[in-house]
Amino acid sequence: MSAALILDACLVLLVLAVAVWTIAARETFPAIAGFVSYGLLLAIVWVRLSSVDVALTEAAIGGGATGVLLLGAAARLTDRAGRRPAGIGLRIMAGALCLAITAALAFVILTLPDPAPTLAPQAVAGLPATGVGNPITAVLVAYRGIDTLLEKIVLLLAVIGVWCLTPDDSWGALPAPWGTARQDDAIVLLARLLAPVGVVVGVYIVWVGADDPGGAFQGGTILAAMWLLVMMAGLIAPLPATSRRLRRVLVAGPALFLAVAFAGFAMSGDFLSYPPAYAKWLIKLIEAALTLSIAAMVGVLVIGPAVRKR
Amino acid sequence: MTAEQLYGLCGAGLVGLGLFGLITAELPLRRIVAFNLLGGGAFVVFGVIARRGAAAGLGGDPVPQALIITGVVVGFAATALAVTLVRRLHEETGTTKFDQDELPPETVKLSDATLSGGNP
Amino acid sequence: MSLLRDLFTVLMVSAGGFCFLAGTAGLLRFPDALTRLHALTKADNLGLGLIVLGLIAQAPGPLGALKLVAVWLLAQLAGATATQVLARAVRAEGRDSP
Amino acid sequence: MGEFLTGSACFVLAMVALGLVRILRGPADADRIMAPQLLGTGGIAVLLLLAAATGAPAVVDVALSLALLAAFASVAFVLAKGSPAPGKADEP
Repeated sequence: MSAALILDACLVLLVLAVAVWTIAARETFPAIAGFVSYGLLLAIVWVRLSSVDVALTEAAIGGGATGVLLLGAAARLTDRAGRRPAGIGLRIMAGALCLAITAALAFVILTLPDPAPTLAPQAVAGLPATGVGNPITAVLVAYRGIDTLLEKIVLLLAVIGVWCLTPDDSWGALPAPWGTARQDDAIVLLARLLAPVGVVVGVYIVWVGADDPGGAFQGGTILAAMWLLVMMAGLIAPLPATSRRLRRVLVAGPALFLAVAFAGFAMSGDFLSYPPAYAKWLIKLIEAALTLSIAAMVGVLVIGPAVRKR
Repeated sequence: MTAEQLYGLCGAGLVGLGLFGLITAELPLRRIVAFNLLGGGAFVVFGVIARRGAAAGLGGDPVPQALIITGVVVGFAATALAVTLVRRLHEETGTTKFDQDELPPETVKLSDATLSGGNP
Repeated sequence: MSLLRDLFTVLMVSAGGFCFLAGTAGLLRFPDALTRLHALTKADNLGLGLIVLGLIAQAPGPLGALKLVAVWLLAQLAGATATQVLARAVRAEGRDSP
Repeated sequence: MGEFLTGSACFVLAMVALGLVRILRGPADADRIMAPQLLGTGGIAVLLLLAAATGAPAVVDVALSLALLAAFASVAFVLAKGSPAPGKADEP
């Protein structure tokens, strides 16, 4: 038995144990501490599955955005689980159903066809036409560009949905996701030291995304985390939903993507097709604009709407 | 057993656990957490399929890997929207439980709440 | 030369692993949150530093080595801040519920 | 060398697992929020060891992201706890 397989077994057991804890914990807060740990462990799982791009996404989302979102919500929602949890009958039925689904999935996993079907050769064969070296970036922005375009629109819709939940009398007010607590000097120091480094790392992750693991979403999420950190330290105020500057940044990326997609009709005769001569630069331009928009969208989604003044 | 099968079984277990939590959890926030756990398991199963497709010098099939990234992004957007909904519900009614019988009498009932948030 | 480099890596990574062992022993044995916080952020960061030192010898180039050091410095900053704010939270929690 | 580094990663992961079990059991919430911190440091060590063991330099970038975000959970926890919950006034 090799060291690698022992490592994999340890990791799988640990992930499953943390998942059981997250589901079984009685109080909400321990469950969320478990869930944040689960996200960080999944980043290692992705590295073991040779999906470094996904590992970067999971680390940025699981370690930063989701944790801040859920911890903030857990502190504010004051209700606790009631005296009587779900009935024993329901639990047994749910348990049986879930066991059946797990067993079916396990059966599928163990009987997957061999050799496995793959699109990797086709993805690599098309790389020269796109000018980028990372096949995942090529899939995201070129081969399946329509998915990525719609995904950004889903993010925008979520932002609109979150803003729609502002109470009428608070429309235009500043969101105050962390109350108006006094500045904590340790957090201020962290923000002052970390934010500039984090911005550089975020831009770096986007830049290398053209040829190595990385990309707009991973880098944008890190930028969003830095924006959140500076706001958490109280160094800058959150922007209100009515801010025109914020709205411009939010739509800049999707709008540019859409414009290039339509320009494809004129330049090379089809929606979302890049003329080969400029493909690399168009993709980089779209990625740069998307990064800024993603940073703004993730930030707004975590901050949430303005709440009613009491 | 190969490492891929190990992770695949792990993903299958996570899907089952997440679904169990989604059905049995009492508080909406816990259901959101369970739903994300389920999503993570589904992504791992899909990631195993990507890993098995390793060819042409790549560590895995890039198409499912890119789809997983899209899935993570959409999952995050849905989570943020759900958390905001639950927070707003709590702001209006002081609770996030849907079971009206369990509410203490002085709590505003959902039906009476001014969910529109309009001025009186 | 390569053998000497590998020996250095083995020594440093083993020492780092020992620090993680010490940190976990502290987590398991120490009686309260403040001392556990101490074990967590001191021993583990030292362990990470030793592992980074050992891996620098295996790094592909000076830039790769620099990135490893950057990771360690960032982890130090995160560890120092988290300890500070968590320790305050522990003290506040203790005051609320004696 | 690769086998030794993978074995070391396995050892560090086992230590993290033991610590995680202790931390998640509490008793205080401040104990539990040390879990992301522990996984931050330990996870970075595991990732760096794996990057060297498998010769995949891009994995170092994942460790870099984890290091950037390692303090986030603790900071968010302290801020969330520090501000009074607006819903509390409604409760009897």
